[in-house]
This record gives sequence, C-alpha cells and structure tokens, in this order.
Amino acid sequence: MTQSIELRRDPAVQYLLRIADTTLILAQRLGEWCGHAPILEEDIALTNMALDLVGQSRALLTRAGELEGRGHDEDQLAFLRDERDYFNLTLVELPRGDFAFTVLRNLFVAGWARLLWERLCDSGDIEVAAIAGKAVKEVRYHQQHAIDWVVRLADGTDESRHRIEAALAQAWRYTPELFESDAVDEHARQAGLGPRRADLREPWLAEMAAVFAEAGLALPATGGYTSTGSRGVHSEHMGYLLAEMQYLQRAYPGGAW
Amino acid sequence: MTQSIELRRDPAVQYLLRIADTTLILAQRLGEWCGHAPILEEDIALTNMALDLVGQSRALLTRAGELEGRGHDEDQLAFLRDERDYFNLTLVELPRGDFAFTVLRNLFVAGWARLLWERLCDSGDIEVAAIAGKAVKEVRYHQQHAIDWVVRLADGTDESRHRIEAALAQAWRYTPELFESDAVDEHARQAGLGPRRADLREPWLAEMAAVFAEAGLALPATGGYTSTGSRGVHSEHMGYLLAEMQYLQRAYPGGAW
Amino acid sequence: ARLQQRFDERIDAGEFIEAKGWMPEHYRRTLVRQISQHAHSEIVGMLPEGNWIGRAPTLKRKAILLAKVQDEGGHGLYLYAAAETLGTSRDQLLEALHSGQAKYSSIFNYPTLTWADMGTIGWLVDGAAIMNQVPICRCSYAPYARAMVRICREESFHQRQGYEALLTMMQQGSDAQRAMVQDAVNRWWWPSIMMFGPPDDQSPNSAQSMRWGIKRVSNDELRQKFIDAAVEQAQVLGVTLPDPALRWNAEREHWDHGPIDWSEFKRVLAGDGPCNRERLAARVQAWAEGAWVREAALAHARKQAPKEEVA
Amino acid sequence: ARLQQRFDERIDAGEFIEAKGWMPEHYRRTLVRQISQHAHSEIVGMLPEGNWIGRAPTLKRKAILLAKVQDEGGHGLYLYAAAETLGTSRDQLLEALHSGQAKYSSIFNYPTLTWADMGTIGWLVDGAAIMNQVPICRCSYAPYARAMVRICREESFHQRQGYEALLTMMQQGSDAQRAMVQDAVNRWWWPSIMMFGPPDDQSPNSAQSMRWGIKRVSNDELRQKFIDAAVEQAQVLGVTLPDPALRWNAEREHWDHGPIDWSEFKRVLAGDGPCNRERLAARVQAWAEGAWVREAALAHARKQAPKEEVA
Repeated sequence: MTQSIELRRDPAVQYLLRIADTTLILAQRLGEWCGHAPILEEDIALTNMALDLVGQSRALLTRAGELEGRGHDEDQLAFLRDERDYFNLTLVELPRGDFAFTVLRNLFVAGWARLLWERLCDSGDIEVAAIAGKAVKEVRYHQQHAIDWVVRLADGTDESRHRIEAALAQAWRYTPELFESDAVDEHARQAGLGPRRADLREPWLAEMAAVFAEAGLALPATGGYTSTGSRGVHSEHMGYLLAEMQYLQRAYPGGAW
Repeated sequence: MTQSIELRRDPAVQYLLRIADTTLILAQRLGEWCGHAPILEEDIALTNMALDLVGQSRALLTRAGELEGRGHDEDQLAFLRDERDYFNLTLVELPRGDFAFTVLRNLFVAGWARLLWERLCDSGDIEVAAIAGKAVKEVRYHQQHAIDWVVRLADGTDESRHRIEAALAQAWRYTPELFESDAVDEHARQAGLGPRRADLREPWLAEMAAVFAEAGLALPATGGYTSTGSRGVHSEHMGYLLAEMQYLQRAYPGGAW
Repeated sequence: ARLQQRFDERIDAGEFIEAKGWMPEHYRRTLVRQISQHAHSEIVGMLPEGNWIGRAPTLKRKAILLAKVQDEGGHGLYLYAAAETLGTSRDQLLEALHSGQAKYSSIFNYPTLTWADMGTIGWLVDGAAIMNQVPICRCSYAPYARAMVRICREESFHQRQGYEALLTMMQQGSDAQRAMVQDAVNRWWWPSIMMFGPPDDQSPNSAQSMRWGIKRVSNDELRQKFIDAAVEQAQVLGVTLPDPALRWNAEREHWDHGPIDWSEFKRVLAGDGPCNRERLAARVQAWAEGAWVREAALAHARKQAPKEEVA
Repeated sequence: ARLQQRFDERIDAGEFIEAKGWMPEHYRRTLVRQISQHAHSEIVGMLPEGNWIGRAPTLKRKAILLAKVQDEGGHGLYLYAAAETLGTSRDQLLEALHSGQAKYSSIFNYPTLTWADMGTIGWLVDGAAIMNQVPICRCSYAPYARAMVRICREESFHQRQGYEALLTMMQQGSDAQRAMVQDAVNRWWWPSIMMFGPPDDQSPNSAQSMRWGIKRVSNDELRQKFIDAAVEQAQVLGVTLPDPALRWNAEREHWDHGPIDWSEFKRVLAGDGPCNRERLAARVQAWAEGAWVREAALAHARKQAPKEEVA
C-alpha cells in the first residue's frame, strides 16, 4: 500500500525542503501559463523559468532525501508527502492570478531566492553549494525579468498600474514569512548549511525599495499577519494544487514513468 | 495496494453507471456554486439539487455494484474507478460556467433525466424502479427550476439574453450524446431494464421546443459532433474533476471516513 | 417616555417584543447589528465548508456536508428575514457586509485545510455556536428568538454529525487519519473558545444587552460550560486538546484552562487572519458576478407584472 | 514577365528564393498560408500538452514536457518571423487565427486524456510532423527552409523522448499503465495518419506546391513511409495499432493499411472535432486577457523612447 511517505523530522532536511518546495510549487503555478500568456515570448519565458525551478527542486530534493537517510528519491519527496510535510512559502501556492500578480510574485520570490542562493554558494554542504552555483545564475535572469515587467506595468497604462497595485496589496501580506526565522533556520546557520531567512530581510527590502522607486510604487505597510506554509500549515489553495500534482502517483501507485 | 478497482464489463452495469455517473458528476459541478451563487436562495437551491443527485447516484451505484457482483460498494464505484470507467454524459463534466450555463445545462439534463426516470419507474428491475419513483419527483423540481430561470434570463436584460444564448451555443453541441443508443441501450431495452436513450429524443425535443418558444430562443442546428463520455471517452475537464473528487480516497487508501 | 417605560416593563416582566411593538432606537440598532452579524456568519461560513464538498471522501459524507451547508443557507434566510422585521433590508445588510462595515464570526477567517476540519468545525465550532445561541432562544425580541429555536435544533444535529465523523476516523481509521484529526483539533481549539468573545471584564456591550434580554448568559460562563463539555468529548474521541494547562479543579467543579491569546483574537478580528481578505473577496465577487442575474430576474418580473394584471 | 521567367528558372535549377528576391504573388500567398498555419499549429499545440504539465507523474517527465512546450513556442517564433519576411506581421497572422480564417493542424482538436497521450503525441504526432517537415528543409523559400532545419532537429528529439516514455511504461509499468498506453495509441493512430492530408488524387493544391518546390514529396508517399516506420516501432513497444487490415505486402515492400475515414477528417477540419471550440477559445481568451499587458508594454516603450534620445 503506497500511502504517503513518512518524513523524518530533521532540521537540515526541513531547511532544504523549504527551498525545494518553494521552487517546485512556484514552477507548478508558472506552468499554468503555458499557452495562455499575453504574448508568445512570455509563454516561453514563463515555461523556461518553470523548467529552471523544477531543476533546482530536483537537485535539492535529492540532497534532502540523502540527508534524510530513508532512501526517498526526488519523486517520492515531490509527490508522496502529505500536505503538512510540504514546507514552501505560502506566497508561491496562491493561485496564478493575472500577469501583474505573476510578475510581482516572481519579483518577491526571485529576489529572495537570489539572496539565498548567493549565500548557499558558501554552504558547508558542498552538494548544496554546487546546486546554488548553478541556481544563482538562473534566478538572476528570473529577477531581471520580473523587475522589467513590474517597472513596465507600473509605468504603462492606467489599467496596468491599477493591476500592479492590486497585486501588490494582495501579495505583500505574504512577505513576512520570507524572513521569519525559527529553530530550523538557526540550526542551518549554526551548522553552516545556510543563512537564516531573517538575514535576507534587510538586503531584500533594500532591493525592493530600489525597484519600487524606479516603478514609482509605494511600499505597503506591513500588517500583522504571517503566513505559515514553511511550517507546513498552508492556505486552502494548497490542497487543490497537490490533488492535481500528485494525482498520477496516487492513482497508479508504484508505477514506472 | 488499493489501486483503481477493476470493473466487470456488463451492459446492465454500464447502463446504470451511465445514469449514476451523470447525476454524480453534475452534483459535483453544482456543488461548486456553494457560497458563490447570485442570491442566497440559489445557493440553497443548487446545493439542494446536488444533494438530490448524490442521493440518486448512491442508490444506483449500489444497485450497479450488486449487479456487477464483485462486492464493490457505492464509494468504491464513485471514487476508485479509472477515468475510462466513468460513463457520464460529457455535458455534465464541462466546467461550472456562469449562472446561465448552469441553468441551461440543468434544463437539458433534468429534462432528459425526467423522461428517463419516468420510464425507469416501469423497469423490470424492481430496485431500479423504486429508485426511479423517488428520483422522478426530485427531478421534476430541478426541471421546473431550470425552465423558470431560462425563461427569466432569456426575457430579462440584454446581458442575460446574450449570456443564455452563449450558453446555448456552447451546450447544444453536447446534446446529441443524450440520445445516442448503442449495444448497452439495446440490451437494457430488451432485458426490460430501461429505455434506449434514442427513445427519449422526440419527447425531449418537443419539451425543449416548448421552453424555447416560451423563452423566445431559437433551437440551434445540430452539428456533426457527438461527445463520447457515456462510452468512457471524456473531455479534458474530467481528469481534473476526478483528481479533486478522488483525492482523499487515493491519498488515504482503505481509510474509514 | 411613556413608550420607553412600557417597553422597560415588558422587558422586566420577561415578555417578548414583537416587530410591530415600539422599541428604543438603540435596542433596534443593537439587534440589527447582532442578527445581521449572525446572518452574515451563516453565509460566510458556507465558504470554508463548501471548500470540501468536491473532495468529501465518501458519498454519505458528501451528502451530509451538502445538507449542512444548505441548512446554513436556510439559517441565513431566517436571520435576514428577522433583521428585516426591524426595518433594514437584506440588500442593505449585504451592502454593509461587502463594504467591510458589518462583521461576521471571526472563526471563518481560518482556513479548512483537511477533511478532518469538517468534523472539527461540526464538533467545536458548531458546538460553541450552540452554547452561544441556546440562550438567544429566550431573547426578548420574538422574531429573533423564534428563528433561533429552529436554528439551534439543526445546529445540534450538525454538531453530532461532526463529532461522529471524527469518531469514525479515530476509531476505525488509520494512523494517518488519526493524525489528521489531531492536527485539526490543534488548529481549531483556541479559535473555538475565543468564539465566546472577550472575558466578561472586557466586554463593554454585554451589560446593556443583558439588561435588554438580548444576551442571557455571560461570555466566560458560556466558555466554561463549553470547555467542560469539550474536555469529556475529547477524551472519548481520543484526542488531546492543545492546552497543557487544562486540569480539573475539584473546588470549582470545572476545568481550568490556560491563558487565551487575546492579541491573536484582536488581530484576526482586525483583518489580519489567514483568510479575512479571501472570505470577503469571495462574497463580494459572488455578489458582483451575480448582479446581472438579479437584474434579469427583476426585469423579467417587471415585464410580467402588467401581463398578469391583464390576465 | 522577365521576373517571372527568372523566378521559374531559379526554381527549376533548385536554387533558393530569398526574402528580398522577386516572387509571384500566388507563391507568396501560398507560403504565407502554409508557414502561418504551421506557426499556429505550434502555439495551439502547446495547449493539449500544457494540459499535463501540472500533472506530470515525475519531475524528470515534468522537466522534459516543459522543455518541449518551450521548444514549440520557439518554433512558433521562428515561423512567425519567417512569415514576416514575406510582408505579413505576426499580429495580422494571429488576427486571422483568432477570427477563424487561418487554420492550424487539425490534430490538436483532439483532447489529451491521459499521461500516455504525452508520449503518444511525441511518438506519432511529432513523428508524422517530422515526416512532413523534413522535405520542407529543402523548400525553395530559404527563410522557411532554414527555420525548418532547426525545428526538425528539435522535433526528432521530442519524438525520441515520447517513444522512450511509452517504452518505460510498457516495459517497466503495471498492467494499468500498459492499458493506458494502448488506449492512447488507439485514439491517436488514425488522426496521426490523417496528418499527411487527403490522398494524392484528392489533394488539389499539391501539384502547384510541388512545382514551386514548396512541397517535395506527395501525401500518400509520406503516409506510407510513416506507417512502415510506425508498425515496426509499435512491435518493439508491444502495442497493437488499431487497424485490423494492417499487413505486410511483400510485393510492394510496404505495409498495407485499412481505409481511412476521411469523413471524420473533414468533420474535424470543418470545426466539429472534440476540442475545436475550446482550442480557439483558449487562444482568443489568452490574447484578449493579455491585451492590457501588450498595451502597457507599448505605452512604456513610447515613454522610454524620448528619454533615451535625450540620454
């Protein structure tokens, strides 16, 4: 009976899964644009990013499985966990939204991921450092793509500006989670695995401030809500996403693909 | 390993599953309105119909399982079949659409189902006849509800008329399947289980013509396409619907709920 | 002043006030606020439960859930009707909901993340609601009291069904299912006991409502009663309530509980819960997207009216 | 007439025509029609495959599928660019697609119902496309020929990946997976062999296209070549092709096949396939919903232009 796999609770594993799941779930959302983007170049760009993100996720999931030591491969980790055992940022599981929401979310996540990957290049785990070395190049392009579009939409027409502002109002409230640190982060820092999320906060805010200044957008105030996806407590959207993503593995247990 | 159940190929079983699946999948679509209908009364009406349809489906699935003779209960039949083993009309698996599409689809399906249930009251299978006796009363209400709304929307405003016409253009091309007869239908008729679908065509068209006349809508021409859900070949929407509907049974095989 | 005196006498005598009777403006406003808030809670509450209709794990559970949300819609109807007897239309009340002026129960700003949430909402949330609502069946305003009698009857049915669903999973289910139930209870426990509102010494409106016979029992008293019942039910179920300070106090003959995080309560009430925006957005969207339907129905009715006069 | 003669000489000599060279209007129109139809097929073809990105069963397969649809988008780009060298803009071409004037390959009007459809499309549909396209690499219009060289290289890669995916399921998978593959092959076989177009004796435009060196090999010839290859591949795979009349003809040294249901082909081409409306509607909707993005990009570019001149 191939039910969900049982994950060993280990801070290093959870630390890597947070990143691996964040890239995986964002890839899932970006893939939804395929064939539906505003121009063909964006169909290509967004599927290309999804492809990069899946690649990053595969490498990290494999490494997480090794550290976990139960023989779980990338696919068991990607497809056979219970929702509570996914540790992505809540922000990436929110529905695709319109193009403004998509590029704004990419701006937030790519900016965060670039800072993270840069630091992970110096990880004491050399496998992780190698993964980071490749990922950091990819995510720089993702970030630049997002910046270009956010500036363009903020500057473009009344409608595009209205939409980017609406996206901002929606997405901003999920950003505190990007910089929340807990025992998992502490462990990673002390073990030399990687930075605490809190360490990324200042440089991220500075970069966002620069983009927002260029785009003529006001940084929203930070509210009192902190989402909890990285602790395994997700939004209502996650269950639907997983039902779809996991379906074949669930319906054909033990299949060869 | 709880994979999909293996269905015994039997015309009587398939005949009943066509009806049971049609009511089940329509219930699934109507349930999506819960909390999202244009007025509270419609939230209630649509969930109420979904409830009736689930009840009809349960009774028929149970009977189909008995005839199949492999000990499959209503839940195994509802949740553990492969897509190819669902035999609902394609029409009911199409996305929820707007309210106009919903009431127009209800008009088509309830009209069809009422004629069918009326005839099934005389089924040689007394269990089926008993189920039909109850269902026919429920579906009369569903049909009247649909007629009222179609007339209202056709007569209401420019927008509502435009929307009901658009819904008609979309839904009509899936109606030939309602009256296609094959070996399964022939077998049911000869065994005294129930009518061929083709036998419902004339009275259905007459009723629709009356409603359309009242609504001032033109009956569209019938095109060359016949959908094939009742033969187990569905639209691209079905896979998503099943992934959602089956998820818990797939992810927690053998669970008690 | 004569009217006011007469009203006070009726209240003091425990008599009911009917829609047609005179009532002080403040009493009317308080009732409209409370009844509409309750009505809004019913319809907003359809969203977190509606979220699982499509994924119910068996057809029996799907049917039970459909019947439940349908009942909730019905409760919304009675309550809007009760509020309308006080001179405010349903459209006005909905307008206040959509603009964010009117509130609904803050409990619905939490997400429903697993199937076990359905049972847990039945057990704990409906359970708390019933505790709150049973006294309102004796509320001084008769149309509200009558609506509540019917609502309470259905709510206890829902509570039993929710509890029974959890019991099935705990007693006959797999380890994974039991973990799912425990997780749901962990998430819903504190929000449920916050449903009784702030402690009595911080509940400013309570006194006047008690005086008027709109409110009959204090927040803390109801909360205690709920906790006492829930602890026993949790034991039967085999789940742990996520409060390490819970212990039997033989002197008070009640269960003591740990401190409630009222800052969390205020935060969610103020709009910073996990789903505040999504719930309100879903209602506003449903209303906006349904505008053309309501307009069409109205236009049709207007066209029909003269015809019927002729006929 | 001088120009026409010169053009005919070049064609007869097997020389390439470049964008800047003179060409007869009919030659230009034929090319625009064919190239744009091919470009539209690439982007409409992203829809049935995009349908399975979210449900790919392993991360490796998800990555392969993402890379494939990305390539298809790229093919669309080259082909629109090739068509633009003939003086018709991408927007004009898309307008013709959206209004229903321009066609795309009818194969994409069939639904992708299971994961095995992904492999089968790679094997059969891309396989048929390659057979059709390889001769175009020698097409007389050079920009088209150049685009096709690159496209064909990528398509053969896709075909191998598709076949390999099916092989994995057939050789290492469960019975249910093998049944899934067989089912997909049953559904895609006949539509795939119809991709070569009507039989030679009913293909009115072919002669002129052959004469011009736009088309190099006849429909039936290509179809036969495809079937001969596919029969062998099916045997290795262990699937049955759904044509009981398939048998080796030792005299012709080819596989004979049963009669093709051309009425089905015409029906789908005329708009009555399972997904014609949905495919076109999806493209039209993407274009309409993206209008504000394109306008914003344009408005931004216009505002930037003067700034850059100043700088």
